[in-house]
Amino acid sequence: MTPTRSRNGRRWRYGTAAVAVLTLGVASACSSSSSTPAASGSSSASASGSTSASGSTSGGSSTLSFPRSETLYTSGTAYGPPVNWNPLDTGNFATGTQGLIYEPLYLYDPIKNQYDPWLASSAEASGWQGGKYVITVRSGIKWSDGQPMTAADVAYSINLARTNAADPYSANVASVANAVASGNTVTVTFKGTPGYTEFTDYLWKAPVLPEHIWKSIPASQIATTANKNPVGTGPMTLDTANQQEVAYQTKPDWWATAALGYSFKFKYLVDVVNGSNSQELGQLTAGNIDWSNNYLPGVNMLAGAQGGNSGYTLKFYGTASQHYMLSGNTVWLEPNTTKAPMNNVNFRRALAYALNPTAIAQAVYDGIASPAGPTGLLPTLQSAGYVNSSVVSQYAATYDPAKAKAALAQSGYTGQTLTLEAPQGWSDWNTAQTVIQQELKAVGININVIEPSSNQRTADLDSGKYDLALDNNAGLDSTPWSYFQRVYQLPISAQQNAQMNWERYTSTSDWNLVQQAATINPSNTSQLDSIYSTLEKDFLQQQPEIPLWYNGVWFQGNTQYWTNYPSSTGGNQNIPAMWAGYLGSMTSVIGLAQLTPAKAS
Amino acid sequence: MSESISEAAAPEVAAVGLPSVRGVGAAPRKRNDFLYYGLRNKKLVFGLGLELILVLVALIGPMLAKYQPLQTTLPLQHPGSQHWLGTDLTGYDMYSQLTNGLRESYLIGALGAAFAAVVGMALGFIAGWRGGWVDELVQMITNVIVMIPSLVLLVVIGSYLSSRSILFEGAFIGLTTWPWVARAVRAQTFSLRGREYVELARLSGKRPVSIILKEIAPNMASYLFLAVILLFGSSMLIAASYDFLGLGPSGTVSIGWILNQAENGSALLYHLWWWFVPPVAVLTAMVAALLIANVGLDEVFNPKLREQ
Amino acid sequence: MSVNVQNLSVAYRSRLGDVTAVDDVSFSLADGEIMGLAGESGSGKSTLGNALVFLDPRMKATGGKVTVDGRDLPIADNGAMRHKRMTEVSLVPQYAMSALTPTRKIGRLINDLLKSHHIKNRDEVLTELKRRLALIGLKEEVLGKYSFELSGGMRQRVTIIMSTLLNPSLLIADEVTSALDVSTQRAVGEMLLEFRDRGYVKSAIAITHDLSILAQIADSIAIMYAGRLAERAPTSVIVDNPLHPYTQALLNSLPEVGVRHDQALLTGIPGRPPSLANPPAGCRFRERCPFAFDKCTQTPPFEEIRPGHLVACWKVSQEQTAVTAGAGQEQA
Amino acid sequence: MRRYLTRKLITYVLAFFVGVTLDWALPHFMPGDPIQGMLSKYNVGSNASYAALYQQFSSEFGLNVPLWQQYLNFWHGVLTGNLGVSIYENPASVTSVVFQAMPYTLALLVPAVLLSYTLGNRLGAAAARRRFLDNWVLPVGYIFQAIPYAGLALLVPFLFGSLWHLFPTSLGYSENLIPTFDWTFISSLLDHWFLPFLTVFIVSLGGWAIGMRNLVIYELENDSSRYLRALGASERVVRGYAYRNASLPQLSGLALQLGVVIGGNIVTEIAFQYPGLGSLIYKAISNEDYFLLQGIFIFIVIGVLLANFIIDLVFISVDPRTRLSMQGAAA
Repeated sequence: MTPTRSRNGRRWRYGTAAVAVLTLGVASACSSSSSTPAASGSSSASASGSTSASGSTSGGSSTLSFPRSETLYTSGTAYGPPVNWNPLDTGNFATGTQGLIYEPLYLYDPIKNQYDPWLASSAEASGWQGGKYVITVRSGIKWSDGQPMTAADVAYSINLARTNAADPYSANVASVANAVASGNTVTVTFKGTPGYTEFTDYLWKAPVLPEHIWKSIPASQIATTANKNPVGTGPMTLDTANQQEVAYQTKPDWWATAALGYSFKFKYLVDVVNGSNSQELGQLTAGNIDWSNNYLPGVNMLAGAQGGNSGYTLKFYGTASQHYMLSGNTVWLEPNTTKAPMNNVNFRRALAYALNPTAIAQAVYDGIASPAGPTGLLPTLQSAGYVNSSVVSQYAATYDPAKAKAALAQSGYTGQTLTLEAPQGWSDWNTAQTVIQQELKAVGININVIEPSSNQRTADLDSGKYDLALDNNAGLDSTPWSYFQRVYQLPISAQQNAQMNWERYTSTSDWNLVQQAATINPSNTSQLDSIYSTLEKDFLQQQPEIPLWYNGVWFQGNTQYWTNYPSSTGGNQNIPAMWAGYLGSMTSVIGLAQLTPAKAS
Repeated sequence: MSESISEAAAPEVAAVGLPSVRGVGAAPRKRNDFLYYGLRNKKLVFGLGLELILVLVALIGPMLAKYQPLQTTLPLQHPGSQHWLGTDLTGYDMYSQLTNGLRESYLIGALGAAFAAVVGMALGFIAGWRGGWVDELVQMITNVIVMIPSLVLLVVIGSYLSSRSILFEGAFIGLTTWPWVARAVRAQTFSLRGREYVELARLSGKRPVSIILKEIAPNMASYLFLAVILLFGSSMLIAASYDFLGLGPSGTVSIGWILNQAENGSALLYHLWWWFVPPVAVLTAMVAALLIANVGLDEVFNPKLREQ
Repeated sequence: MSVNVQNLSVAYRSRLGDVTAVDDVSFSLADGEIMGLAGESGSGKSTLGNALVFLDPRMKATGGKVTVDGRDLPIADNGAMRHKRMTEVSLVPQYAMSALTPTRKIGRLINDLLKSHHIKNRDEVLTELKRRLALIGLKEEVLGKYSFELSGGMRQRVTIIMSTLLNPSLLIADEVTSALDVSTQRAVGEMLLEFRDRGYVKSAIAITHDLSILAQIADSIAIMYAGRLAERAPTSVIVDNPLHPYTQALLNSLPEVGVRHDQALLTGIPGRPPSLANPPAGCRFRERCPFAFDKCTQTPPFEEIRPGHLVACWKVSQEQTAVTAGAGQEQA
Repeated sequence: MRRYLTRKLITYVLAFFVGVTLDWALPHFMPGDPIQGMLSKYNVGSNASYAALYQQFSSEFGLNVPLWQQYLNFWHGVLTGNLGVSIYENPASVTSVVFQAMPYTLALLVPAVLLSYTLGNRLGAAAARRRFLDNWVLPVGYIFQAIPYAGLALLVPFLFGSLWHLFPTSLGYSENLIPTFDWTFISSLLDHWFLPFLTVFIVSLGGWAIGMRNLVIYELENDSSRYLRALGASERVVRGYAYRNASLPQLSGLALQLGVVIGGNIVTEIAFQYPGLGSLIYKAISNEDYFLLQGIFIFIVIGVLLANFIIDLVFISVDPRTRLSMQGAAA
């Protein structure tokens, strides 16, 4: 090689390093420019925040970083970069939009089975006054832009859902005639019999919106506009957002501090966009994430870890015997009941007898998910008294291969191979598929496992072009109503787009019962109990779905910086989930308010 | 000889050398000469020996497994007498998975190489033989295919397919890697076309197909052989990437799939080394052995390259 | 004597053991002498020529001694040979068509070679180079061109100029004309003569199949057969009065000038040259020689039968002993 | 020259056309409905609000017009840089999402390709016909070359992260930083950049080294090398010439190799959760964001075309034959 060449070589090498620095520099410029409009107002805030963090400045230049000891890092909820803070865009909004910024009238506490008044101040049950519902709106609450939150905002929110089909809560208020604000109360009137159950759900699931801002949004866009400058009543305001994370800043004058004594001890909450399981685990164990709502396979191996490399202890909600995790939703084996042999009840019962939920949950989740009960209703509903144990003991088809073979013999099954679908890349479900395949093989049912893309799977289920599929039902709830709606809803159309009754099971009497349950005043518990018992009995006898296991409310907390995480044993018995539908509807915010710094600063 | 393209790299396995074979067209050397140098070429003996052992493992290994590859047993077992290579989080026996994965890798390698070789040779021969606009067209197609990023294409196609077979994966790999073979074969055919014996065959009225098969192909046999070996190795590597991304054949166990599972199961953080180190080592050995044998063979076919 | 080769043996390593391609060869060249070296393919003539300049790693010198201008030429020592190349001994290779790298301009190539030899007065050499280019009718622009831009004849001439640029004492010209058409052959041959006359090369060995071109340029011709010299004599003697039966056969087999005899094999003589891997004892031409007799089972000496005429043949030496006896008496 | 350029240009245009058409066609002729899949994430209570949302999104994504018009619209979008709206980052535009990720990918790819290419070539050239170095470079090169990207993307973080705790193994920068152009942030960027870079670099390095070694051996056995030696050129000069000649096939190899390196880069980014185009592809797949996937594909095709163009230019400047044939000196 000639000398000139080697000089070239050196130049190349410096060149490549320079290219790396340069492109990364551009990356940083791009990333920072991607922060939301809110950043203009808040970057100074976070800059001032960093001055309190002694270690984060270097070389005299002030670095925009969050002081570690005053920041709670969460993860496990966001599957994409935070770009949307519209609480009505339920498929899209950034973690924290509902709960940290927008709040509901009530929080539902599945553990104690009670409604905690939130933006409403009166007890939930006391609202039903004849055929009307009267909401007393808590006074003295302000939107984060300084405007007062009033009964008018509540009435506006209800009426918006009532009049605009794009509002995701429109079904909840289908029976509402009008909502009228007067002073600090809102009176909701109904067209005929109130849809008690669905409207009750509205009270704790739906966010209250600021009328002065929402009324200027075009009607067609109320559920899709990005709302990059969210104005809410919640404990935090939006700080910054970029591809990797969204950061919120604690509001010093959150109404609940004065009214209920709740306050966040952290100054910032940063929710990090999900990565792969292993990366989440790495971030969690490295102390970069404090609160993780990821499903982390094998995480129970670290349950006993005291100290570890970075001096952490992992906390779970439950104990080992409780499978560590709170049960969050039910996973079913869903038979297509319009196809033979799944249209034969004996075949469906054979499936139920052949499958061993305990073994499946153990094989797939290795101890961090609980096997499902025969009705599939979550343990919180069971402890709330919704599961009729005598019905269960009388009718349930529990694991018994001998009975499975007997039932199979009368099912008209002729040995054909049936497909079992689960979305490609859902690794735990894909494992479950093979376990189910083996268990069914053992009683003589042949299964072919297929893994379509999740869109394709949705299309298959919508249109009823499948044999067997894995599916899960909506999560923690205050009543079994939505569970049974999901099972029994009629009529069945060519496309079951709303994802109800995907198994296409037709039982008019059961659907009538479900509809009837919705119109019964929640105080009439005996009538409700009898309806739900019947629905459970029919479920067990007809086996339209075969419940397999409960997905956990996956939660693990690292105690390096924050302690007193929600736990079934401590004083913080709240829902440990930042997921949409949990945070901002259930007691997650109360759980967050109980966190205390690990080290007194 | 203005096209140095013929000396370009195989996909994935970079330019492991298939510099244009200069011995092409030289009178075929004696077979026992190849054998003599072949047996004395350390690289060839080592590479082929290692490959042979791995092929045997792929053939016999699964029969010795105590468990099915997708049979759940006790999770998280360390390697030992019960589970030779331990078990993963789900309780899959890693020995069984690895040996079955090995089988699938070879299958994919063979399929990918076969598809690429058939398409590449056919087009390369046609382009080199016919020349003119046919050549221009084939070259154009070749260059276009080269510029379409295949993994991204597979991602796009694969994400719409509900189930993919091994045949699909092999065919896809073959159909995206053939341009490399086609270029090389074209250049060689071009240079052989003008040889006297080819002229003679042409003048004597033989059909082009038979000239290509009987006169040209045998003269680049060693070259084609080397090319196929490289394709074999690169197909296995490409398949590992696809499987790692979850785009591999559904319902089967492959080495890339095992790595995908290990990644999903946080094997790194739990320090479950037996979950991912053996598959990586085995696949690396499979491909490295092929590459080493390839260079050895090249030295045998091409006396100039032998060690001095 | 500018070049003196004594008992030189060169072997190829092969899987069947060493093959002695040049076996105990001795000859010398006078200043200004161009010696033609002819023989069939595989006779060892190219090996001999190459061995004097550059021993391929697959070749080794197994014996003998070479001096150039009275100094030892360490042909077995590749390192020591490096600076002797181009300056003392040089080569115009058989493969001149492909000898020039395709990715550097000719001028750059020459410059790099000069640097490699630590030539201090490079400018003068380059001026000289241009003069020599002009001499043989090449434009200076050639230096700014790549080899593939030149025709075959130009490439051949450029290689000759490069190889002789540093005025070597010995130039090996290996098949310099084989690849060229007849008119260019003549030009290249004349160029060699011209270079010798101008002292660019002190002496040269022209290796070729083609006896006719040798007749044109060589002062003397050596005939090689199966690794050994068969006959060496001034050109006119070889052409008009060859003594060795092989030389005679070789000349007879030439149908006409310009046709290379490797295309028209020794049709007059049956048989093939012996394998060098395991050569027979004695005269190696014995098997094919019409005059062979029992003494030929011993190796014939390469003796000077007349001044400047050496032959390795028992029959010739017997006949000549008789003649020289008489001649000796005459001289005395 | 015109012929050469025309041919190149046609190839580029054709490749672009094929790329864009494939990109457009695939999602349209494959099973599954992206809007349906997207809406499955929403808590859609009734068929009526489902229909309302479906309508809304169909028009937002331009899917409510005839196919041929969608195709033309797609071309219009490609040419004007308007590739629609990402499903997964709704309402961000695909172009903006891609541009945010692109610097990270380039930061991995460009140095890894350039460094592995130059260093690998040098190593390989140095090892050719040098027993000692060859004994090291050859086996290590083979192993590097034979490691699957997916394997190295596990081994590297295992060793450097899980075991030795030397470098972070995921993300593009540490999550307690807000992107700003200052030293702390940049050092965090570099810290996170290193391991993925190393992975891409190592795999390529082996290939180039082995390839160059073999090519240089061929070149050293060449007539031109023999001639140089016969004229007493120093070994340095001989090797320099061999290197230069061997660089040409290596360079055209680089063009062929790009697709594979990009593939490896995607795998690596995903394994390291590095926020470049590879991770974006992965997210686009897992969120079934076809519009984003289409956009990324287009940009990668453009990137490959550009890189090929650059390599063409370099090739022309290095290979006198191509250059001169362009000047019309020889056909």
